[in-house]
Amino acid sequence: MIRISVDPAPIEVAVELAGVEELGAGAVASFTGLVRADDGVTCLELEHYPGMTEAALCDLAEQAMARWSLTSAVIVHRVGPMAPGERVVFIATGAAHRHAALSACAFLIDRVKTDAPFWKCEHRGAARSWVAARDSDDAAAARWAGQADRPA
Amino acid sequence: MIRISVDPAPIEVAVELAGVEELGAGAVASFTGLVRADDGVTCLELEHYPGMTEAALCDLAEQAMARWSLTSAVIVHRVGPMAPGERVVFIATGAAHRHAALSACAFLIDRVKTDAPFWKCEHRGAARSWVAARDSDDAAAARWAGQADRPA
Amino acid sequence: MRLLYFAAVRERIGTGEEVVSPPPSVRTVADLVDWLKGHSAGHAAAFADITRLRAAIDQRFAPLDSELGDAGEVALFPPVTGG
Amino acid sequence: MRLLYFAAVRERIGTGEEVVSPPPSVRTVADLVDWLKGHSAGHAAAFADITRLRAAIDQRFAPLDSELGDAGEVALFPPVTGG
Repeated sequence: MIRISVDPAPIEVAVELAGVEELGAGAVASFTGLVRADDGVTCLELEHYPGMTEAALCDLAEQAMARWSLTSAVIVHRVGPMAPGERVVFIATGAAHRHAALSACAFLIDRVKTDAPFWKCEHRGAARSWVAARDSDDAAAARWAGQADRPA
Repeated sequence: MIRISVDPAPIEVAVELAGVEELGAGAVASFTGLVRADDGVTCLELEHYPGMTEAALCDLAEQAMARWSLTSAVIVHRVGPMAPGERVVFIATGAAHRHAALSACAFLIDRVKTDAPFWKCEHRGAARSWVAARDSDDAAAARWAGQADRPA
Repeated sequence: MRLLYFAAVRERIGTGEEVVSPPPSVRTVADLVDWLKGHSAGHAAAFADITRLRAAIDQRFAPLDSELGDAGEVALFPPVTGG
Repeated sequence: MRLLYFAAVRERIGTGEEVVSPPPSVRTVADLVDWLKGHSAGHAAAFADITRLRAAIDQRFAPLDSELGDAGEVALFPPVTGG
């Protein structure tokens, strides 16, 4: 099962996890990215490229399903404005065994950061600034270029 | 925040995740182990060593907190009888960054399998059999013996 | 050809979308960007630093030296920062 | 000395707990196991394959060649299988 959602509504992790658990996998891994509350950001705004975003996320989920023989891959990304502490992105993977689920989850969040057309704009009171891409994200995504089930 | 729970009651993942999210971490990783529904098991029974179990899990959580600078580490392990599809174990980790949360989560589930006194007994109808320990679990736990933040 | 702009590129140009008909000499994405720079001060500002520019042709990421071919939709934007 | 047994070891012996006073010649966990084998057919069966036996002294995992010292609680059990 692949589920992709790009939506301005808050992310419901319990509902998403239940969907993955229902498929009878023995192992479920998840990752939640939240708006950090510790650096003065009052609002985080997520812009995206409608159509291309969903296709890019679906392609990543398909890669993960095949590489780790997953029972399910879920990628939910919020867009629009959100407050500190709110969920920006949620990934869940189901597999028969724990290392497949955990590796696939790490792969998906690393690659969502570099392979899907989203842009973050931070508001600090009245000031707005676009977040700069980080070289460390490119390096993290590149770790997955090999065929092994986990990066070196 | 460290939270350890060893309890016969069903595991409530939404409540556990909310507790980790509340601490203002930017990244939350989780792992859920479920009773597999695909191999004829009608009931899984978990025995443990009261007192030593909680101490062993607390020690693992403390190691993870220090090694990956976590904001929180949660280990919830169910004991007693449970049905296929039910949750056996739940791990959640919170950190400022995703790789810390994901690596710590993988560390904890690998080490819970080898470093905490639990024993699984599978029921298949009227037949009962104790689950044998696996060499692959020892190997997975040993990967974390180094000081790097992720295994080779 | 339909052009889409996102994030800081969109804000500098002042619109998220426009339709253009570049001359035949515009063969690659880089050629297109160079040609667009002459359209307005906003375009010039948005495309001043080409090392900070990324592109997609028909909704697939494409290097700036990619041929446009018969592309129907070209998007120009800063490096992505989702997740 | 309080002894605790878990899982298949507990089932073969028929109890999860007993109190024993081993002689001074019993210095290590392995000595203790050897001495316990003579207590009943259940003990002998539970400890027949020492390679499948693990131990904890005062609630900490301990190799079978560990000295008992002044241990108050010794647990004997199969390799763990939680998680």
